[in-house]
Amino acid sequence: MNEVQDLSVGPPVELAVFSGPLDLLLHLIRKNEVSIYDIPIFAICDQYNGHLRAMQELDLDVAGEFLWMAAWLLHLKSKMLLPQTAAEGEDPREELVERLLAYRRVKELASFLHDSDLVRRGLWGPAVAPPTAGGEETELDWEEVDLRLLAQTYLDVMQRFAAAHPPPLAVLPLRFNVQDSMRDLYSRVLDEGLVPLLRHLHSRSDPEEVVTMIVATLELVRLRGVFAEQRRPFAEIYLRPGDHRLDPEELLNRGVVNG
Amino acid sequence: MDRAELTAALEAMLVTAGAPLSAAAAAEALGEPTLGAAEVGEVLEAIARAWDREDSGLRAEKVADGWRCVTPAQLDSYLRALHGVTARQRLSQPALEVLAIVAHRQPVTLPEINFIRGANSASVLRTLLERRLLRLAGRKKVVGKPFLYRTSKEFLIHFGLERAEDLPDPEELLKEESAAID
Amino acid sequence: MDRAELTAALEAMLVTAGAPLSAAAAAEALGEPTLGAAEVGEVLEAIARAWDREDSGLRAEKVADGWRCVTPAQLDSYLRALHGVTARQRLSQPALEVLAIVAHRQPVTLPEINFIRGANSASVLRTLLERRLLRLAGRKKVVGKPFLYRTSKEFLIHFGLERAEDLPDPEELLKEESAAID
Repeated sequence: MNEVQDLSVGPPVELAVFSGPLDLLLHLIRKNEVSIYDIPIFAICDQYNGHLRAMQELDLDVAGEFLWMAAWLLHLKSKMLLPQTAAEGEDPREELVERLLAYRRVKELASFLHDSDLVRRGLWGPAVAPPTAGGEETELDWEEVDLRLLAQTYLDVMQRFAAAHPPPLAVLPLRFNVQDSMRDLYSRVLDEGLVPLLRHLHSRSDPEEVVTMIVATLELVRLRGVFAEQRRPFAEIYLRPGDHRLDPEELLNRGVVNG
Repeated sequence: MDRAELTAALEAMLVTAGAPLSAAAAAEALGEPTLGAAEVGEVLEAIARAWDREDSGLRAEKVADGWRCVTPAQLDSYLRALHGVTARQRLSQPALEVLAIVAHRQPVTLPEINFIRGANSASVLRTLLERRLLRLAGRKKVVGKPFLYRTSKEFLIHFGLERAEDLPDPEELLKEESAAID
Repeated sequence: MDRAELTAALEAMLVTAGAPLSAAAAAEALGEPTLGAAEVGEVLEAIARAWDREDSGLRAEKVADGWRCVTPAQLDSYLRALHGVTARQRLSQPALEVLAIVAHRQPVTLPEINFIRGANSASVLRTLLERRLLRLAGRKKVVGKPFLYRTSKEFLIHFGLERAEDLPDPEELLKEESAAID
């Protein structure tokens, strides 16, 4: 076991075993052989912070609760510095002492449970099958069914339900097709010479139709059947006839012509 | 290891084995170089003779691959009766599932429960009604007017709740505990 | 039914029960109007005394309002060798502390546990719930309706207690400890 005074030399290896800041404080009080009712806050606060530093150096994950206790100890330290007036009378350490005493009782009971656990985990129950056993479903002790098991069971059932009923794939028939849209657009461009694309798109309320028209435009541009022009950003996009005359077959097959 | 401890260890092995215990396996587990399968086999036979009394609830019977611990056949009726008694205080997995569905979706009808579970739950539902964990709560205004089911007062008392609305959302209950780890 | 058959039947019930056997359930299963829970309890106690011999591999202990059949602790190493069990997961120090707090102050909420330990106990609590040593016991009637926790039947069985109140008083433990030092 390390002495608390040895902290400057190196961090004690037992650091990781403290289950919380109260546990660490109790350890320091025992090591210093001081009374829990009369804790030398100055010395204990310094040693506590020394432990924290050592824990950080060891890269142990110093939880927030350890830092919170450090802040409390600092607060107590500052309070102890103030001259005590007779009217106040209260010892600023009182709450800390009470919490340490309560925690010490917990540790005591935990240590009893530890010893009991050590012995009792060596007990084995018999595995003699009763005559009625075999092929029966597991049953639960109703007394032991709690909200958590109920919630877990519900989630399991719903998960099983979802697995047995996968959502249907939404394969809707296409209401617009690119070929038709290409043919319409192309003939319009040939007829009108200049077609304002954005105005056309805005006049359509069906998003599916808009998407179809955009794809059709891109196809026509790719095939050089039309050219698209935009003078400046966000301005209207004008379509005009391109340098390649598309025949109906090319339009139908999106440029792929046999032979 | 003296004879008393050896007997105790072999008895413990017999009752916890769950399958026939061979003298060789027992000897190996004892780990005493001086105790071979033959010696262990003799002690097992002695145990079988000692158990074969009128006031004993255990028998050791020799089967092909070792010794098996069983209860005497003439006690079967008591053991079956015991199973029936304890079954009353227990809840089957299907019953727990129906209870969970009603608790978290109430009010709910039998067809809805059947649909979710993918199994007929009529008899389970009846048992839960008899045990007063569920109650009838009117009829649903759809074709056939099926009965609606809700959890009972006794259900709430068991789970320490005042109202059915206090039932935690199952996802949140299991999430909350892990989320609180900060 | 004579005494010998009664003893045999109760022994058989003990080794096949799978959970603590209450004298009332055993009496009901025997189905003899003249045999009440008190008489059956006496015979169960006699069986416990009879099994408590050096050369016996069985013990009967009173836990969680019933009798449970187990093997003596000192035979653990042989049984582990036979069943091929190497190491068992131990309960961590934080887990033991949370168990101690719940056992002593139940029903209790997570914020209360955190306050007493001075450390966040959410993940420990979750592990103990999963191991069925603790159970959710409703919600506290305060703002936020936090969940309440209690020790489970499994806790009583594991620690060999009839009731959670049978745990020693921590103050007494402290006194004993300081007395031992003097």
